Amino acid sequence: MITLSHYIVLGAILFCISVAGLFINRKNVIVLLMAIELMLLAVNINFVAFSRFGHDVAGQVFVFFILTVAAAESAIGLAILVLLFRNRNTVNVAEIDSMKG
Amino acid sequence: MFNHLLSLLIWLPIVGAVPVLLAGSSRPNTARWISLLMAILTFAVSLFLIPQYNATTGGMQLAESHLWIDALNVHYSLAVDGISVALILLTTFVGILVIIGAWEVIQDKPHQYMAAMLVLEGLMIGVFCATDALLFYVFFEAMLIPMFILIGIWGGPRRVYATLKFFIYTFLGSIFMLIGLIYLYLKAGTFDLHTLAMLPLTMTEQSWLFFAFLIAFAVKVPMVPVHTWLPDAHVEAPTGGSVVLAAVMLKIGGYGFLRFSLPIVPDASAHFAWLIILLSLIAVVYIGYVALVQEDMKKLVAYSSVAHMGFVTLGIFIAFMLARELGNTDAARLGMQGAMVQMISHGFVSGAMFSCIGVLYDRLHTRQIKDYGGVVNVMPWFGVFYVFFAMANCGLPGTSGFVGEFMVILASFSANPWIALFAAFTLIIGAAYTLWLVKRVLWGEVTNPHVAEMKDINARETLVLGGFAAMVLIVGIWPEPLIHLMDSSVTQLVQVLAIHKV
Amino acid sequence: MEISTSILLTIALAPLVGCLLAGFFAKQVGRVGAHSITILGLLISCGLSFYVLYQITAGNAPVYNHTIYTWFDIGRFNASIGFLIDRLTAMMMVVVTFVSLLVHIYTIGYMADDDGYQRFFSYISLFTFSMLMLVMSNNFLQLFFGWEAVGLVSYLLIGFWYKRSTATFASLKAFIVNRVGDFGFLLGIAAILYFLGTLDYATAFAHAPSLIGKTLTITQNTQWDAATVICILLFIGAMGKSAQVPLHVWLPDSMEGPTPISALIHAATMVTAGIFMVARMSPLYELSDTALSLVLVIGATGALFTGLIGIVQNDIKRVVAYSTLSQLGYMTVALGVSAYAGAVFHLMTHAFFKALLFLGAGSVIIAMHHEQDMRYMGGLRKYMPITWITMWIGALALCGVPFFSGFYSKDAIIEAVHDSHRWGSGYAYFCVLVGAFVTATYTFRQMYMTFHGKERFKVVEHHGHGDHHDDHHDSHDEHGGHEPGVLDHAPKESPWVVTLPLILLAIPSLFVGMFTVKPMLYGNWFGDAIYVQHFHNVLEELGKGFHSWWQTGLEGLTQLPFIFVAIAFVITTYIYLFNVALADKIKRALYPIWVILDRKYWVDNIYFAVFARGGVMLGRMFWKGGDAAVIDGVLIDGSASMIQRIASAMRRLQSGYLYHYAFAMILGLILLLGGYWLVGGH
Amino acid sequence: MPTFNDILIMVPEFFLVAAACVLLLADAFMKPSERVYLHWMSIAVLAVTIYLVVFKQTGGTVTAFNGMFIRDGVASILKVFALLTTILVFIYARPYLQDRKLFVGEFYTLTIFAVIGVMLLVSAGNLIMIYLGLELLTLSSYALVALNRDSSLSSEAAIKYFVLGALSSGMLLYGMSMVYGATGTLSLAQLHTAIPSSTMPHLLVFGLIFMIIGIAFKLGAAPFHMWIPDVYQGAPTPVTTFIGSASKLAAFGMAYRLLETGMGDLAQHWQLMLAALAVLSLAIGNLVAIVQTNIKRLLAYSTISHMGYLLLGLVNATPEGYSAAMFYAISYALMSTAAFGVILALSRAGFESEEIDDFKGLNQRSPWMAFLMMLALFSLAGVPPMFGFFAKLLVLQAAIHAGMMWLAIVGAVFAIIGLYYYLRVVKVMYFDKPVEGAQVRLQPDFTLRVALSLNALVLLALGLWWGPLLGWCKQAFVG
Amino acid sequence: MIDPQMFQLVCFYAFAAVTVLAALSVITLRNSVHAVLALVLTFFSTACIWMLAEAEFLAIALIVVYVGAVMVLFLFVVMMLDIDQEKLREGFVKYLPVGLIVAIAMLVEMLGLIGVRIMHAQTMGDNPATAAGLSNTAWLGMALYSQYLLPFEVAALILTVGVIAAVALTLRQRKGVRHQQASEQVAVKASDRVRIIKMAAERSADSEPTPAQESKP
Repeated sequence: MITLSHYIVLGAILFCISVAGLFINRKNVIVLLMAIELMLLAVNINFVAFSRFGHDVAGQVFVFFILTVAAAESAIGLAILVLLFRNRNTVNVAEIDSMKG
Repeated sequence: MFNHLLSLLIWLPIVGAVPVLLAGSSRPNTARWISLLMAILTFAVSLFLIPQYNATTGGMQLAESHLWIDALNVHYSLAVDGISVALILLTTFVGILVIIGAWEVIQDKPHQYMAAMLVLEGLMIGVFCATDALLFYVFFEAMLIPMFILIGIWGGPRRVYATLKFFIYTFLGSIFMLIGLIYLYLKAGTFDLHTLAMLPLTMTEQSWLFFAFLIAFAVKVPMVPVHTWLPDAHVEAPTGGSVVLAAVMLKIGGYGFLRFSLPIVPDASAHFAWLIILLSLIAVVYIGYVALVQEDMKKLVAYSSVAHMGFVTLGIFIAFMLARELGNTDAARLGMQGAMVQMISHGFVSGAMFSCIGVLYDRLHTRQIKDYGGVVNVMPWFGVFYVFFAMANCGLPGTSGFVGEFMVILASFSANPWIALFAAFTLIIGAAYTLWLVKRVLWGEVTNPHVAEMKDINARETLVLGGFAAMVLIVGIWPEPLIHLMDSSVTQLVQVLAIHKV
Repeated sequence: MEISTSILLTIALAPLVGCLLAGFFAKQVGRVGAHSITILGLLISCGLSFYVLYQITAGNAPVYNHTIYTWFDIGRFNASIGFLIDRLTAMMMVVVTFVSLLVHIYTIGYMADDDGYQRFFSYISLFTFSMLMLVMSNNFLQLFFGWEAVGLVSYLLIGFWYKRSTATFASLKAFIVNRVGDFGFLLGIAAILYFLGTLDYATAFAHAPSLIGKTLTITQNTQWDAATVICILLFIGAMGKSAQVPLHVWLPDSMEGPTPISALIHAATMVTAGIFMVARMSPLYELSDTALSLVLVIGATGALFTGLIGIVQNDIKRVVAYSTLSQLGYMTVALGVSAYAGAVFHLMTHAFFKALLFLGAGSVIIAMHHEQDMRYMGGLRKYMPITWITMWIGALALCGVPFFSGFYSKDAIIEAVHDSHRWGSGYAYFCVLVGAFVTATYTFRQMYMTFHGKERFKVVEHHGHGDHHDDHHDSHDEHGGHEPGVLDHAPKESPWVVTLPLILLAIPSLFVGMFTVKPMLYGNWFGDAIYVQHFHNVLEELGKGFHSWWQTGLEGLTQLPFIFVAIAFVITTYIYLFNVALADKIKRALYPIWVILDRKYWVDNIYFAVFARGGVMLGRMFWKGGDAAVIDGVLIDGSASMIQRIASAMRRLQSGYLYHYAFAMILGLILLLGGYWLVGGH
Repeated sequence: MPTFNDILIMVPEFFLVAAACVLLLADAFMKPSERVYLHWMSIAVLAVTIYLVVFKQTGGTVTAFNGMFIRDGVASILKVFALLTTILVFIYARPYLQDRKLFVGEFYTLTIFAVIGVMLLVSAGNLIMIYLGLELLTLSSYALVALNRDSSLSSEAAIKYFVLGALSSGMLLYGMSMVYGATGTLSLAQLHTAIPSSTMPHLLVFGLIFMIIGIAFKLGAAPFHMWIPDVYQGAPTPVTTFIGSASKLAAFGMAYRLLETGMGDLAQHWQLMLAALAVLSLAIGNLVAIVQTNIKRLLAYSTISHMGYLLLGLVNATPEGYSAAMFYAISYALMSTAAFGVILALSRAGFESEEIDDFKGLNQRSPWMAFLMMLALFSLAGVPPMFGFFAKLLVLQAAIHAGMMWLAIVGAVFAIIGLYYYLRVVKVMYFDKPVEGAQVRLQPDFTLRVALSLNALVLLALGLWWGPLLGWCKQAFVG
Repeated sequence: MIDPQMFQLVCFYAFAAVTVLAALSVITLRNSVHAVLALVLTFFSTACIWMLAEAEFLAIALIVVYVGAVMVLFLFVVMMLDIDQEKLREGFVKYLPVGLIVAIAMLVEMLGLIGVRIMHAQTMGDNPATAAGLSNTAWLGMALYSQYLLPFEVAALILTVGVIAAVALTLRQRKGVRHQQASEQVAVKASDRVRIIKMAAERSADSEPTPAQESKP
């Protein structure tokens, strides 16, 4: 029988994978964007599960909004990425360090 | 006018700074005259304090109070007692001399200099008037800004280091006091000093608060070992800055002890009086030796200031020993009164000493003692003043420098002869460093060809030095009016400090 | 008839007015104006002093004790400025103003060529004012005021020739050593205030008996007798001012000042302030045998050992200076045996003859073109007869030759010591007795070397060196260029302004003892001004054997002191008039002793090394080690630089790399989670 | 169902949305030379919105759209100051943008959208609204940061901001999901009532931790501050100004909504966490600022430290503490607009005026600007009688009142260290000689100078008379 | 017979395994295109898991919106940016241990704090939508357009901002491409087009026109 914990554990694992992706990845900014998508996915799994197991619609509504916002967010993120690439000719995370200290 | 005399005194110079600033660098003379006018006006107004203040009854008078921040129950409340009146008069008097002293000396942006001086004067008067702790704190801290600027812009080569050190040092001290004040506020629901004085506090609370106040005022006084900002600040400050710093600003430390440590945490103050007394004696002896070997005139006088201010703290805290442990309230009054007179006197004497050094500096552009020698050959009149102030600095009777030290030593002997012994050591070491300075600067043959070209003091400088000299002499020969002015206030303070809160 | 306050004020203030006028309006009043004004002031002052003395002795005026104005008034403590005029004061006033007047006059001649002419008059008038304030005071505060003020003027006058580094050094030394004394003095005053609750003489003395049995807690287990503490502390002040061992070192150096002030300040008046003070405090001192014994021993030591140094000095003024030290020792000894009147009497006679000697020496110095070394003098007698004669009078008075004023005072002291039973009086008696021999030795040596024997100077006529006079006071350095002992022209007698004071001083030096010995020493002339407890009133004992000045003088011729003087006379006469080479032989024979004396027992060197050098070293250690290294270096700049270092290290955390930033956030998350897990979670 | 009344409650927001759309359209039909009208229109729109917020609303707390929107005193005050600082940003920005060919309509519309985000965020009554308001604000901000498309620093800042911002909102959402799971509701009001009876208290705190990270990120509290320096430096200065002012007000609003309106009962948990964050922020912000040479970066670190102080107020978790924190947020917003305003006033085409050395000898060249900057800096440093001092006073008081004396002392100690770097800038302006040949021409724009002067002088004026403002802040939390 | 619940569980584990593996590949694959495709796979399997929770609308939306739009956009960008794929994965292994430790530590903490055991007791129960007599979509829609109307509007705003931002950031007037500017065309004046220059009969050497500015920055 599927229980709430199945979903939540899956969400937690996905969350940790995305987090690991954020800082293990040292080369490609696009992967960072994807890791963020993964993280939102983990959140969404949580919401869907809580909504379903708690018999409450709000969680699924929230997921709906998260999907919407995530779409807009990706658009802006990719736009920034394109800008960055135009200016720097690289998307290498290790090279984006002209501001520090 | 008399209802708002204190407000007038505070705001007159501050507001007066605006036209001075507006006169701008293009019309320096206008700026100078306006600022002089303002300073004289402020002094004139402050003279009204003498008839208006009833010295026989003592207590806080000429009070005005307006709700300032109702959400915090903070009041804009002002009042003065005899001690404040004396210090205000000192401030306004020095204010004039400083403006005159800077007349031709400050050529770079004189309007800003004068404006900063006026603002500083107003703020200092504010400190002496405030009876609300927060208001006091605001004035206390705000003072730093003009002083910071004064040292920083018109100072010597290491002015930046000095002024930063000055600002941060002082700020460091006072921020802890702020925490103490907040604590008190949370207990009492008000910043009113009188209410705070009535507030019952346990010994632990008092001890913490005592140290919070101590660090604030000890830095300001300054006491050993937090005195090292002073020599640097003095050396680098322009003459006027040094004069104000030494003459008035340091007094605020001593004044703070009276207004805060003493009434609010009397038991802790009494309990830790030994510490302050010890530090004061260290200031006298240790700093005396340090002053002896200074190679820079200003540094020497700065160190001597530290030593002299040691008498102020000594006098204040010896009163605790006398009034509490020995029940000798008369001697406590004597000591406290001595401390107060010492504050006023040091204001004149150190101000005068720094003015003298300023006179020399303006001519030779060095403060190193070794660059001088035989100055009296070319500047006899200057020599007269210099020797006179030097004598005042080493506490010669007949000058104001003697009065306070004398009284404090007398009082401290009643507390403990050993304390008096160390305190009286200033007679020797003070004479040694001051007169050795005089010997190296004034006496001897002219060896430095530049010294030979120096001109004697002009009328403006004579006016400044003469002003100081007159006060030094008057207070020295007849201190009774000054003492009478402060006596009932001091008596009340002594009564207050004898009250046990625990 | 009560003495009027205005007279007293005039006495005190007339010199001050003169001082201010001569000082601040030097250019306007000119040289003549300066000396006229100040001398006028002094004349008024001196005249009125004589009047006061007359009123108080003959006119039976009551003791004047009034406050002029209140200085401070705090609770039961108050201090004021006021005058106490009794016989002691009146006598001192006369001595001070009279000697001062003469010195003023003398100065006209002595300082004739000096640039600082007006300044000098201003100073000495100021001194007179200060000294009058000191002696006329009716309270400790004013006493201290005068005490320090004369110190100031002394400082200014020793360093009068401020271009000379030796002079400025001497002035500094004098002031600081005096300050050491004042340090004790001030504490003494504090102790009086503490124990007696007043600064007023009359009240204090009235309450003095209450001191008996009172103690001062020094440490937990140590209690000191109150009166002893007070008296010793006050005496420390006297030691400074009256140049008692071990605070005597400033006085010989003070001879760097112009000779008139050596006479006035460092012989006649200021240095005796300590003696005066102790005499004035006699009601207190009488309460402490311990303190008096200390006074006695110190005085005796000074009387003998500083006198010994005088024997080896070649500088004419220094001989007199050491003699002053020695004589001050005598006075102190007198105080120590409770013979206050004897001390004051000697003070007075000494004032005259020592001022005379100094002024005489000054006259010689003028003649010698500011050469002070006696080795280049000799045979001056024929050039300057008035100086010669008057100085001999002074010298004989100093030696205590019967019938001279010094005899009466000094003999009384020696007798008093002899009769005293105080602890230390045996030692003191030995000292003063030997001291009489020593005194005679150096005095006659000085007289012979100066006025008798061969001329040891050469006169070389120079021309066209008119400027020489203008800076001739820069003696040592300036004369370094000249051959020592070479004069431009023959020495000649000084002008009348110089010789007149000599004569006027010679008169009292010769006669004052005869006429005043009876009342002052034995006649209880001082009345209540001096208080001696009956059981050690040695003078009273001596007084029983006193009949007349004549008889005493005759008796003196047969007594031990005079015998010593006579021996000394014989020896010195032989050596310096007939066998000068013997002096050198003796010197070689007793070389170690000569070195000790020549080096003044190394006291100066030790002081300089320990206190001056040591102080500077200590200061430097405190400064560099304490302030600069520890407080500023470690605490202030150290913490600042530490913060800077931490900041620099921390800024490296901001690496610029996104993954580090993300990692920081994750780390924060982990820590928050972990923290909660540990604290509140499970 | 929503009624007309719901719309009435939200009139300012709706007005602003409508106006933003109008501006957007108008921009499309405007010649570049006419864009200055857009500028004035934007300012007018914001001014009208302030008017609507202040005058067209009844007092008290009301909700709209089924509790999605809360209008109360807190929200109104924050909105007013957010709008006000935005107006200032617009005024300060124009010459800067014109000089750099950045004077485009998008700047105005995006900023106004961001302000709408701020307004929604501070009025949010539901976790969804918080998320959406936050995203509206941050998405606009990302774009604004990257607005200078040809600047490599700008795009670097934008990507850093974006990635970290997304990460933080991911965490915030994760926390929200947990809180939702523990209570079964997204409404803040219901959350408040549900929390005490929750069957999964640990899950709640777990979610709370993630949400705090979201808040801390938005505030810029350490260790979630890493974006601040780079974004402040890289973004066009007007955008930095906006992020440093209105955005911080929003962050405070968000913190208040989440922590108090929603999770007030968990205060005992979040107090300690906030205290830890506060200490870390104070330390990092004040220490690292010392070694900065770029003034924008310096102000960035100063922001971090200021957020530490703001947290001292929040730590108190009583109306008094919140009012202190809000007071602090407002004071900080005004101070930072003034400081950045001076930077903007001194910059010109090809010269950013963002190195500290660019301020050398400013007092010689432009005493008035130097004076204004000094006012701002002393206020930031918390020196009386400047406004910033009283803000610090209040938060220190709040911390002490909360029984965290140690925290107040830490705050005090770091205030001293902080003082140093502000003074360093004053020192450069007043005590150093101007660099040879460095002719700083002031922006001649009159409105800028007037607005900037007013802004800086207000820091002094409010320092002398800050009672009413504090009164409003207190009332907002009590009423 | 297969227990439907058991079957669901098996399905869940299968999809979950695919999800996790795909997610891991997203962050580990060298090739960005492969990573995007792995992400697509993650979304797919997650959608299936949502299906198991009877959240049909969101499952479909996830595929339509994410796989259909967002991921395509990602792919587009990845393809558009000419990235040197080989360089991009260097040094990956070096940081892997640290990353793993941190990630695992975090997972342990999270799972520890979440309280998996309590949740384990919670079963799915009835579908709330069905209980309300509605399909999942209708159930969601009812809430969205009534209770959550305001957020819905705000979401629209956010999308607008997304558009504006994307356009503002990436749209650029390329050089050499001619555009019509309607506003400029309307506002044109004769003087802009034709300039009448008075010329002297002779021209001196110094009145030579300065060369026009080459290019705008």
